[in-house]
Amino acid sequence: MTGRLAFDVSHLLAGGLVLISFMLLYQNRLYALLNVFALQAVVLALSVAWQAFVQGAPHLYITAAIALFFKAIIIPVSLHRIIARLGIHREVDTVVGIGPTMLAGIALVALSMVVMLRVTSEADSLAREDLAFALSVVLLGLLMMVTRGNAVSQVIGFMSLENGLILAATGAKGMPLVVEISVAFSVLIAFIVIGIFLFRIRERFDTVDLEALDRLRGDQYRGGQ
Amino acid sequence: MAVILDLATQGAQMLLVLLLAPLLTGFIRKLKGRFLRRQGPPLLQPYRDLLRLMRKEAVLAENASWLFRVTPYLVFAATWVAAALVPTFATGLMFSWSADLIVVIALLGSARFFLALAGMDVGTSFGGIGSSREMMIATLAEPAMIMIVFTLALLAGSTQLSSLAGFMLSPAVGLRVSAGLALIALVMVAIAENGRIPIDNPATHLELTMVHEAMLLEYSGRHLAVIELAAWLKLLLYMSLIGCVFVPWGLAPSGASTGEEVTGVAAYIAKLAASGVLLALFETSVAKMRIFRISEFLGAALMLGLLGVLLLFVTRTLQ
Amino acid sequence: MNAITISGVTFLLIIPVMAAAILAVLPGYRLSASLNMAAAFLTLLAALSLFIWKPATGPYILVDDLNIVFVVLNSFVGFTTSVFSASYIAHELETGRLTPAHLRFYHAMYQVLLFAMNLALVANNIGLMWVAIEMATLTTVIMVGIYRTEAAIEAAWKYFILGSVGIALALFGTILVYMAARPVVGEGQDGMVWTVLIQHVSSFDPALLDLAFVFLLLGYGTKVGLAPLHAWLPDAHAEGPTPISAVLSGLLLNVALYAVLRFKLLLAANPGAIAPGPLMAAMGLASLIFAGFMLYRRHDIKRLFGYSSIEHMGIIVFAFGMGGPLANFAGLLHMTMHSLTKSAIFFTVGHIAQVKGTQTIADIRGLTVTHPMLGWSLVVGVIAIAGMPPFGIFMSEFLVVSSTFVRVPLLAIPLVVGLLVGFGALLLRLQGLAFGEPKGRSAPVQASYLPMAAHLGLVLTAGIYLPPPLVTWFQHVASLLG
Amino acid sequence: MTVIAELWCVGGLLGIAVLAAFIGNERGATAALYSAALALSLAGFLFALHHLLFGAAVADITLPLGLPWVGAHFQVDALAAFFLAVVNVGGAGASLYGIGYGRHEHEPLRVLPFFPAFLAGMNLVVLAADAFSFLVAWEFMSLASWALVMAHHKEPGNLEAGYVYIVMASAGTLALLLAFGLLAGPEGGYAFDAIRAHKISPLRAGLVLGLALFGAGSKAGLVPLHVWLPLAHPAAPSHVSALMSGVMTKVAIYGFLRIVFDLLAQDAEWWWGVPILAAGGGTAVLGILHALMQNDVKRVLAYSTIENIGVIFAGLGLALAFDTNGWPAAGALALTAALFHVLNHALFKSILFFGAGAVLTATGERNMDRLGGLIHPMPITSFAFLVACAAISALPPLNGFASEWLLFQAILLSPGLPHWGLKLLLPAVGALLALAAALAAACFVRVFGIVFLGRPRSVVAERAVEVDRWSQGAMITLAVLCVLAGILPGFVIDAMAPVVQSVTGARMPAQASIEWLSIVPVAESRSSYNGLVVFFFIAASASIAAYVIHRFASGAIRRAPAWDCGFPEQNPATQYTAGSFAQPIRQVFGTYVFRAHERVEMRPPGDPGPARFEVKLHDLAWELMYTPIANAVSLAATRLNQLQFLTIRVYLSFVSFALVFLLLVLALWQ
Repeated sequence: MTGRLAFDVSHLLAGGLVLISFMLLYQNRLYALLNVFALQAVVLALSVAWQAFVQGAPHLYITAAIALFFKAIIIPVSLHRIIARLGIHREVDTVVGIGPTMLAGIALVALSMVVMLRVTSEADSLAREDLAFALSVVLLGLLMMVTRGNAVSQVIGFMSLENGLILAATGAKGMPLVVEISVAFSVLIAFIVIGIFLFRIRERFDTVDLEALDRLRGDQYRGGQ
Repeated sequence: MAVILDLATQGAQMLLVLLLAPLLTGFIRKLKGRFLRRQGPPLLQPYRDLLRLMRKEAVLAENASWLFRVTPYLVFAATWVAAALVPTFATGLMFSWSADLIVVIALLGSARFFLALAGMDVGTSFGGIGSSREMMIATLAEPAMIMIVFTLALLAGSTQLSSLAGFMLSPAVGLRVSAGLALIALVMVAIAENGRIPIDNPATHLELTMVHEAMLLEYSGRHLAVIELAAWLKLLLYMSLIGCVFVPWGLAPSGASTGEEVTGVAAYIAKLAASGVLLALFETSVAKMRIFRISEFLGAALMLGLLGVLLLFVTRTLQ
Repeated sequence: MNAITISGVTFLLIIPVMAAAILAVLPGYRLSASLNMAAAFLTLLAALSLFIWKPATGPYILVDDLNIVFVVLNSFVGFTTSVFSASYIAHELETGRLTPAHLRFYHAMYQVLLFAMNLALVANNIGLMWVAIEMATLTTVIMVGIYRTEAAIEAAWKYFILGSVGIALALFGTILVYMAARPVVGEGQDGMVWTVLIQHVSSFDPALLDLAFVFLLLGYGTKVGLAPLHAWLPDAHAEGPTPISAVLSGLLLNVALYAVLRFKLLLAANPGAIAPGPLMAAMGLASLIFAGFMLYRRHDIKRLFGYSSIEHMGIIVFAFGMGGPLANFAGLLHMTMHSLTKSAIFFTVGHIAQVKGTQTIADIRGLTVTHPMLGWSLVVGVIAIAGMPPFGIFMSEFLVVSSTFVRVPLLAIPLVVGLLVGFGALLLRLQGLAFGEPKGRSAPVQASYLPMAAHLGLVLTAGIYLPPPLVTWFQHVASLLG
Repeated sequence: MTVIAELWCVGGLLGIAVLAAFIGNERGATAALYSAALALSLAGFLFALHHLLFGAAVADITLPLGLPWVGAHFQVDALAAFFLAVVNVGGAGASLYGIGYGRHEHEPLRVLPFFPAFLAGMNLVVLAADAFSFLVAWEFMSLASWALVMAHHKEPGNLEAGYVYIVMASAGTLALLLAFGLLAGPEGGYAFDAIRAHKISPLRAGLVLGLALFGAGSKAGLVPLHVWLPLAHPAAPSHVSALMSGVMTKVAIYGFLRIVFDLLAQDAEWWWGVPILAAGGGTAVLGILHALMQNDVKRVLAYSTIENIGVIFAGLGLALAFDTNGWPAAGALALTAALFHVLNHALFKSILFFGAGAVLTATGERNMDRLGGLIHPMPITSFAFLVACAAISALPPLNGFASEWLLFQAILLSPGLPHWGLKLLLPAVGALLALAAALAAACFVRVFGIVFLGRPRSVVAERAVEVDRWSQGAMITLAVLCVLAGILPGFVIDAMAPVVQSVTGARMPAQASIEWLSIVPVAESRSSYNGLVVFFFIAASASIAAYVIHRFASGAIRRAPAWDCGFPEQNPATQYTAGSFAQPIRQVFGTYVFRAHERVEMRPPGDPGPARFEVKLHDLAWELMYTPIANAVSLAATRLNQLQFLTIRVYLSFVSFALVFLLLVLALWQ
């Protein structure tokens, strides 16, 4: 009976994450995007906590905590600040339109389902479903990084990708090092956010500032052949 | 004893060609004169020319090098040896094996090589003209000649002139298209090689048309004499070549009696006379062609030669 | 957790950490540089000690024939590079491109990097390996950006972002491996211990393994610099300090490659899983040809050799993808030789860029006239890297090409074309750099020729004579790789 | 044990190379080093000769080098011995020449270390008996020669020359590598013995033939793979050019022989001769035609090398055709001819390049149109050069003629072949060879006539002086060898008999025993040639004529200004130039072969300005083959290069596309 319940709840939460990823894709205003991401972080925290409870693995609570405080609060707030400071204008510049992005997202989810279905069910169904969702979240995060133009939304894409990872990690019953990994990732993300702030990366990842654009990425001087 | 005799015959042949060459030229000149309704020079004029030139002192251009002085003798020697190797009145001479048709051609080639160099030695524009044109002609004449050799050699299974002649005498030959083609080609090459009309006019010194003479411009006295003699020898050589290969009748076989050899000599002289007449007729009846038509003329010869070879395969494999 | 008993490995890991700690606080460049060298040297000794004194395999530490190759190579190049960097950094200090503060940081990071790479290599736990590789990546990111020029920062940033995504993918793959293992080996620890995995892998769920491998290949492949995941590599090589370019090309790529190989082994041992070979061969070939063409339009000398690293990684991955005793042997040999040669080239290039004051190829000509030593060692290095005898790379290319042509003739044609294209480009640039009327500054240079001489000497010797123990060992590893 | 001795020589040469890197700049180092190289080459030559003449057993040795599980096999069999002899005689000549010529080198360190290394490399190629060592030596040879080509890297054009050379070389090496890969099989039996034992399918054998033809042909200079040769050979110092043209191309031919006639022997098919013959004939004619069009002496020589390579390949093709159609005796004749020509070309081409080098040191000029009249200041050089010219133009009684004659004799055996194609092909090839020979004569009349005869066309030519004794010695020695090989061909043929025997399984009848020392390919009734007698006759009749005339007629000489048909012209510019000499031939062949077009620009009457005349020649090989390839590569490079300038987002999208693609593969893969 608990098994049943456990399954349903974690299933629900995982599904929630995928849904929120879609919501992320749907947003076209940065602040809204931040809020949605915070929401995703919260849901992730819940699901991790649930896993900790179900698996009776207390150390997962740490991960949950990290997710909650770091991702749901600190990061969104600081990003909020950065947007204000650097005067990044508030729209998400979508390289690919929202509609096509959604379609692509659905295709990706379908793909991850298909791939997962090939997994024989001896890996218990819970893990399997979780994995399917996690993979979807990862792919959607990637999709977001690829289709969204400006730095902040790309960071958020990366973070939701990473949420997928945490989901998978926690879903994998008894997996060691999960905490360390989540910590490591938080560090990574911190780096990214700091980087954005430090290097005044306004619009896109690959310009530090505008006139730099020409000289960068090397090899643009006309040399002798 | 036999060796002595062989040596004698060999020597006899060498002397014979040497003696006959001027006569042949004189004969042709005379005939041409006659055909042109002229008196024509006396028959023995070439000998007189030779002697006169021999007695004169040789004038050398200031910057003529040793090569210039050596060349005449080299040319003469090469030509003479070549001429000596072609069976005239008898096959199976002592040294006939020491060389074959290809060598004969190559010897003439070396004669030409040095003559062309001598033409460039003094560094006059005419010498250059002569050498360059001569070599151009040679580049076409030589392959044609080699093709002819192929035809004959494939026919007779040998490049050895004696055995060639021997084969031609044998009944096995019969009438062959390729042999005919080879003959035509050979005649054309011979005309070109000896600088006769229509390729070149040995009698002219009109600068822009001359080829062979242009190389000799700077020569005089004994050098000129030797070179002239070599040229006459060459003409004789080609005629005796045609004779020994295509009309080998009367050739004394190896180890023949003196009687046969005498008849051989007679037949040989008859052949020379005949071909001389033909040549004179031909030369009087055609006009000289422009220098760059020569390539077409010789190209035709080359094609004929090749055609001869190929046809040869057809007929051979058919029979 | 009886894992870490005192052994060579302990020193291998402890020395760099301690050195890093000291260097972080140590002022004064001379002292720190020499300490850096000393530490690297001790690490090398520790690595060598592993031959005689092989530690027991624990849940975290594994030293087997496969990784000992990498460990020793790693520490060796680490040491020689530290020697080179001593003289290089001195010059940077003079020209003021680096401040003493940077320098402390630099040396500390250098040791951390060595530590991370060693850890990644000796890790028996795939999670630990992942953490170590991430650490190595972050360190190099920082080092690449150390000059603080826009170009450097952008390069670092590009490297950072692409690297992070790669890391994420690799982690997902790792998790999948654990998932696949769990039903068989049970929960916890063991599910990530490679030695345990390899024992039971045959009964894992193939589909999960396939999925895992895809992620791992892309994740770690990003670090290896395989096309189309290569984008960070040339810039990182071009903009960072040259010792770091040398370490990147010589070592970090190898470490990532090592990770890929480990998982290839796993897959190969599972009957149901897809054969990883074709996948790797295809990517390798793609990288080779792509890089070969990219070499032509390079104007920055360090970026040029960065692309050449991509090309060679392509060859190596292709070789391992082909598999079989010959190709695997060739792959290992090629990897070793490439590390030595490429780092030697970067040593040379570093000094060249310093004396000429530019990295623009067009501004450097006639080196053999102005700086004979540098010029000729560049010539030798490039000839070696271009795969000409009597250098070691020729041997590996010989084996790869000939064995491929017999087995899959059609694959050999693009391979040969790629090799030729790359060769043409390298020689074209080399002739411009080394010969012709001299151009650019011709000031004398105080360079340390020892490291490059050592490397090139080794490469030359290997091309002519491979010592039997090395051979048997390579062959054994090759047979492990299947 | 020959092989060990030879290996010691190679080791010695390498030692010299290393030594040279250190002491190269010392005074007297040049002479010392070249003398050492000379000694070692001579030693190598003698060992090889000994092996060849006294039919020593096949010597074999395996060193623990190279591919570990194969080892480095070295072997000296008859074939190897012959080529060792050729290589070392060339090497000795070049070293001897170098003793004097090397003094004029400005940067000795760019030549001295690489020269012995080059020699060592060529020796090693011939010694190697396993695929790996062979290729290492092969590429080492290329590398050393490349370094020598780059010796004068500041001269315009040399960089390009070196680049084209090294790229072509490595393309060839890769081709050979593939060939060996097929031969060795998947287990990697790279030793030649293993390869011989390993039978492969006809298709693969054909493939190997093609690859060998490409690999060895590109090094030897077969058209259309020849383009690097006329660039690289002239660029090197002259004694190196001599080595590259005279010897290295022969090493390439050795490689071809080794692969096709030895390793592949049991897989050969009847048609294999055809492509080789075609390539050979075409190469011969095109090569010499190009040579006729050049004005740079060394370039002319390089192109003429291409011609001779064509001749040799034709001989090889002939031999293969006879062999594979079950007529080893004829094959032996053809192969003998080819090998004989290999030796001859090594000899006279070396002399020619030495001569060119001598002219270069005397005048600093390679352009024929600025030379002339050098026969007066440089008698020795010009004499040796003349001998070489006569030899390479296949004039009796010199060695060039002997080999060509044998070749023609072999062609004349063609009716015996069973196959139609071959029957008809051979005479055509014969025609091509004859054409090539005639053109060669024209070409070398041109070279000698323009460079050494006539009046000096420039001040430098007037000021020229004879070169040093060492160089003269080298040239004269080789010239003497040319003459000897020409008038006593029988001995050479007998010396080559074991080689031919080992390769074709048959041999020509022993020649030394024939009376009067003449040579008889098949039967005396068929054909025979006696260089000695011809030589004797010519000498005799010439001297008799000279004697008689001087004795009985006038021997008087008067020097006078040139007659020149009545209006002599003092300005040497009125002489025929290289270009004008070649003009008739260009008229005849140019339009087809070079797409030549001439443009004459006459001033209007009364305008004193000079008229202009220019000729445009095209090397079709470049235009049809290489330019397109180069364009394709450059296009691809430019297109792909755009990938360097994208944004991180796009790079990320690459990653994700790769991921999605692979996932799709997984999803769809069964």
